[in-house]
Amino acid sequence: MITLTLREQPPVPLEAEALSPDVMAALAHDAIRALPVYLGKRQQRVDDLFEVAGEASDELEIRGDAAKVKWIGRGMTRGRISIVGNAGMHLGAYMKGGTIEVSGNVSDWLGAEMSGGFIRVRGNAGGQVGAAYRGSLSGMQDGTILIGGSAGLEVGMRMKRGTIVVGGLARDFAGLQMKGGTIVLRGGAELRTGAWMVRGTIVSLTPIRLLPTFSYASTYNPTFLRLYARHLGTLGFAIPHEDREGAYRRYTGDSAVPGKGEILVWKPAGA
Amino acid sequence: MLRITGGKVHDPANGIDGVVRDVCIADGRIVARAEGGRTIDASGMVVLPGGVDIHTHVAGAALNFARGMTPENFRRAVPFLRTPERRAGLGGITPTTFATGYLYAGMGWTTVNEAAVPILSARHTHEELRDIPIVDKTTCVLMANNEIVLDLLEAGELERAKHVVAWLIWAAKAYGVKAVNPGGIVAWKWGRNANTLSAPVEGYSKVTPATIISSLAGIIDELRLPHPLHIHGNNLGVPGNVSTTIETMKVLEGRRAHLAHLQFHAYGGDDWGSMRSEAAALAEQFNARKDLTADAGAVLFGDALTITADGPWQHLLYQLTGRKWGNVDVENETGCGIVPYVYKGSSLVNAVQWAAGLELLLLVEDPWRIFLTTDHPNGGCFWRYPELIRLLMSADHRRECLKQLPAKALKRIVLPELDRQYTRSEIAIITSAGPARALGLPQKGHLGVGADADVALYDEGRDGGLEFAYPRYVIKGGEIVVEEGEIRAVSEGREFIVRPSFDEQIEEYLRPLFQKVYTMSFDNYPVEMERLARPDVQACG
Amino acid sequence: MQRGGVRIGDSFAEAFDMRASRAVITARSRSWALTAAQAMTGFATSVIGCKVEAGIEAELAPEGTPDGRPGVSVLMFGFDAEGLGKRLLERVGQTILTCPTTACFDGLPQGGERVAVGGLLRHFGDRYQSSKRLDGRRYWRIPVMEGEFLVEESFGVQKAIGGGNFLILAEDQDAALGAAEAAAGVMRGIGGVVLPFPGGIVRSGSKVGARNYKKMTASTNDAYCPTLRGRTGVTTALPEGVNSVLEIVVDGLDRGAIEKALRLGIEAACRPGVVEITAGNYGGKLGKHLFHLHALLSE
Amino acid sequence: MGGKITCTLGEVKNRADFIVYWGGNPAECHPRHFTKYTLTQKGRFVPEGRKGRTMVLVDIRETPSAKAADVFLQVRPGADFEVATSLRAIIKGQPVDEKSVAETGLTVERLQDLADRMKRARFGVIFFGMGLSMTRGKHMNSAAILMLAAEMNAFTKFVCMPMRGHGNVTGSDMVLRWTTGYPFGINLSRGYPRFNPGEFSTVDLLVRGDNDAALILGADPGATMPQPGIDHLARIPTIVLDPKVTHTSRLARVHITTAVTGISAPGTAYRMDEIPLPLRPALQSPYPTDEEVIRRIHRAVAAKPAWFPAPAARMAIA
Repeated sequence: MITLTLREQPPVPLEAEALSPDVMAALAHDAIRALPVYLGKRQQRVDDLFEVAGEASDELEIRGDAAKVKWIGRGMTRGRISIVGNAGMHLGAYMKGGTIEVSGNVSDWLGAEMSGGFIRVRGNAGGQVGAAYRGSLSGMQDGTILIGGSAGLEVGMRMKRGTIVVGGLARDFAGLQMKGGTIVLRGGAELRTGAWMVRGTIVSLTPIRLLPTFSYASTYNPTFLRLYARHLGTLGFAIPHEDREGAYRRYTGDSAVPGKGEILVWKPAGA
Repeated sequence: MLRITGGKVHDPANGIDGVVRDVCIADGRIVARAEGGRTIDASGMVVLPGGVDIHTHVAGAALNFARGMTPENFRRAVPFLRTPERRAGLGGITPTTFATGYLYAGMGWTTVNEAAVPILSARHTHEELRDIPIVDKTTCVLMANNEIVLDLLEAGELERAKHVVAWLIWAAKAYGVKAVNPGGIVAWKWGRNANTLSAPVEGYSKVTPATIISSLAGIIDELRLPHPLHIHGNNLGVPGNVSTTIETMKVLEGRRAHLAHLQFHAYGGDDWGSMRSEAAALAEQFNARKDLTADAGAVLFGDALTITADGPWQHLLYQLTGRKWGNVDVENETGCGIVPYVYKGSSLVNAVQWAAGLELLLLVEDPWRIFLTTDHPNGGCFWRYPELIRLLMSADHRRECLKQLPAKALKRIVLPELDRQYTRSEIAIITSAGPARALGLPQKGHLGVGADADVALYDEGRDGGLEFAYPRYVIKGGEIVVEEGEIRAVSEGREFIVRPSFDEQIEEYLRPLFQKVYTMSFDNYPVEMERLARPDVQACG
Repeated sequence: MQRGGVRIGDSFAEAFDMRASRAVITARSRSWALTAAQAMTGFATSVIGCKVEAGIEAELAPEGTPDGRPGVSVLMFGFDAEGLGKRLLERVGQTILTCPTTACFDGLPQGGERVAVGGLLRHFGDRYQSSKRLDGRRYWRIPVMEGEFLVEESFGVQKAIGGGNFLILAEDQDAALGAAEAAAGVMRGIGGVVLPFPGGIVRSGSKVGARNYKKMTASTNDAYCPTLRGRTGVTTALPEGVNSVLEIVVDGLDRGAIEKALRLGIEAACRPGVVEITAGNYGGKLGKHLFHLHALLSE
Repeated sequence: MGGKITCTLGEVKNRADFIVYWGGNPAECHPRHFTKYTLTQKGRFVPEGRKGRTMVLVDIRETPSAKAADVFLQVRPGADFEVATSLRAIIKGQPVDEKSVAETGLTVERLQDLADRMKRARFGVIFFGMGLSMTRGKHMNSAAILMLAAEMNAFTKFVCMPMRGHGNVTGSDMVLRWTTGYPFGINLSRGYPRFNPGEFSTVDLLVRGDNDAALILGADPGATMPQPGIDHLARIPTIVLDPKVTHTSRLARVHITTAVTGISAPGTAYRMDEIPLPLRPALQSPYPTDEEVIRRIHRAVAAKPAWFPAPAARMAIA
């Protein structure tokens, strides 16, 4: 395993796309130390900012408060990054495979435009989780993002496939212009959830405010959700799905598009 | 002083076809002999006059609008990092101004014609052109939907129209006149279009697209502009539009004209399902019309961005693609639509378009009358010209590409039967000598004594037909700007403009009219000379 | 060879290459899953007359199914993937889609070839259907009056073997049926095989072609019909004292499963009143797979 | 999927018979708008002037502009996105939920009426103001109006235009677009332009404290920025170029007084419709122009050891 320990939080953002198994897996210790990172406009070496241990491994561990370190795991296709602490913007952006685990919080654009792989964040995430970058036609194409805590604006914006689970509260525009895939909001969301969605599924386990352009269809427990419940259950996220517990109110929209997306809002039995 | 020695020179304008001879340069021009100074050993290289792009969109309000609309394209674009010589920028589908200069020069092109300038924002266009380094520029102003001009045509006041057109050209500090979808944009301002050349334009009783075309072409000839009327005909991109194109050619009988991006006007069929290439029929008609020139507007598969003053067409395209759509209508003058587009080899329509462009280039017999363009960025990006050249020079390569097309498409095109292969000198004609002549720039497109010293040197027979992709040397105005394929020096380009004669009194006619229909004061309308970088006024007639 | 006082004929069962798919049917309750499975595997005794052979492989506990509901796994056998795909589509469409609360999943995700099922059935959704992709598998949600029918996009197909069998030659009908039921009972519990015939038992063994009707491709196996003993032209295969014969036919996903089924089945069938247990074959000329009873039992 | 359908102001003057002001108060913020371009002007195809035009005002409170309007729709604060999105559905004959429409302060009937009027228009225009782009939902509120205008073109001619704030905002937007490809929120630290609003836009940069110096030109963030951003400006070396002393100059290390562009300095200003106007100075100024100061700073910086990015600074294109 390769371990990078950030000596101190950099004064300005550090751009470090070299922090990825694809880059490091084949490198000897000295080569890893010499990899370029960008502190503002200055090019520096990894070992200017990190204590480096280990070499040539698919396993990368990053320690210290990396809240200002951007682009970790950019476009990674393999291996595993575990971050003990926080991570900055664009963590796992364009990711194609492999695993990223974060014990703390992450900033915006987590897993933006990723097409595969698995990301788990124990703490909170910023905005644009799994989203499309400005102007792009689609956000995440596949893969899984699990967030234990809350998430910011535009979760899953323009996502096409894949699964995003937010444990806490998501802010406005979750599932904005969504084209497919599944977003599970265990803690609900603020406003404009599913705005302009074309296809895809948003599941909310707590009541949410809906746009006028979503209309109520029916109340039931969709069979497909049982597959997700089983899948996510093994990852530590329970999703209710038994009739005795309650059922989901199904809303379709966004009729402004017009889209055939769905928002499933959990209604506990007797509630 | 500079001497290029040992290279095979292709200078078709002077009848030189692959002869090894010296090219001498002094004070930015080609000279008979140069004593002392630097010598470039060009043995193993071919020497051509710098490329001239007769129809491209590299600057102006519309293009800048498109840039703002498509950050996703820039994210995927080749970045230009700041160096001691170069400024930072981005390439891609609508390159930034500095990158545009580097990309053209880096390919061996040294003169470009920005083909669509609204007069109202001409000041802006010149600001951008000033920031496009190295290459020389010309511009065409949009006139075929100018309501002041159309009103005069409606009233039959041709003489006054002539003075207005001349005044407008000078006000815009332009070089030529472009007619886009004549009458169609006026109609588009009411959400309609002009599909029939002989039918009155929306809001007019007499003026038809045909009268607009013939009158403007006539006026341009009378004003004796170096470049004839530059026409983007009606019904661009629509299946079956070849009849409109042929009718347009009839309307132009007896007048000079340049037909822009002919490929987009060469379709048969009644709808997208039955669309086919009519390039053969069109080329046959065109071959007989020695007074016309055209550029191909060829299509290459991949990302593009359709950006044209043809508003209605853009709305249709937006409805077809369901993607982004930008539109800017310019008061009294023109409009512009922008829709990002991807040409797919698997699409029947796109396959036909791809073939039609090549068919025109191969079936028009006189290379001096058809020029290499992609109507950048509409059919593809200008920096992909080398791919196009390869397709023209190798029938085998074309056959390879044809294999990728849907079988259905092969029934709609004639490309598979065409064996013609362009020679290097013919390439020099359609990329330089021809367009220079059509633009009326005697100092461009050749290597004769007195010509501007714009020269491109390529390794002979470099990697599989792509020999024109990476020049070893590019000389612009006598200065070596590209050396060993790298931008070494960045010079400023000139802007060619014309000042056709007009009766100064015409301003008295225009001033009151202006206050009525414009929102800009008359005195702010004309572009001041000092706005231009190194202006160079060309003579008329 | 003897087993529990029953003679084991020195013969072999002759079986054929087939293709198989496995459908996992789940429902709100065990009984609805079974109802659907029975309907799906009905009229599927022999490829000759039913175009497909099918049977219930096993009942599945909720924790063993993709959606955590009670389920039943069904095996279907055909001669090729294409034909099997057609039959699957017909049967899932007519017997699962229509049956309350059910869902239908691919039970052979590793299957080499794949045939579209949900991918075609979705058209029943008339563009109101939608799909979900999870863990690399795609599912279709087809709106129905009761709610939604969930069916997997495509099903795996693998090589399989059909026509493993043995014959129970007994003193009387009671003994034959008792032995056959005992055999079918144990064989049903074995994974990877099904017994396509009613109750898993066949009474009408057949021979290839016919002696007297030229058009018949198969006709009664006269050599094993007790009533034809001594009839001119019939050379009986039955020893003295045999008055009733029943056959067990087994299709399976691989040779191992069929061997196991045959062995346990035969052992269970070796009961008083059974004279001999032997197997049906065509002299080894037709089928690729031969199961020699002695070899089976001496393992 | 985004984009923008617009025109120059003369098109509005000459053709618009249906004018919507949304989230703006032109009567007070753009007083000449009515008279010069939109409402009272006699246009080429609207010879009767005001009589020939219908004006609708959509806003959260009844401003003086409401008096000028034929129709005033009062929207609950923060409900613009809901209203515009509902309209997008209604013009297409799609269903909307009566109860949640009611939460916007309007009714389905009123929205249906607006939609019908919009469709009857010959040439419609929507001007949208800061009230939209600066409130909750920000760029999405503007996007909703842009989409609405674009989609209206399936029925009749429709355009829209943002009412930018004061100063030459559009000008900087235009120049940045042709030099870097992006309108704002640009980062050049890797040696080439990169764009990401929210990451590189000034307010976000300052609030997060991501920059270690600031050069402020033609703006007074010290007056408008959220407090954390202001504190950061005070913390780092901040240089302000401005004709007058601003809130920002007070917390800056350096203030350089410059000539007022347009009055004593020449230049180009872009209108909200992206049309450039030449600025012709009427007066002399004792102070240098912004351009002169920037050129001098640039010369001084160029004299120092140059910084050039290594080719490796180019991020792999994903």
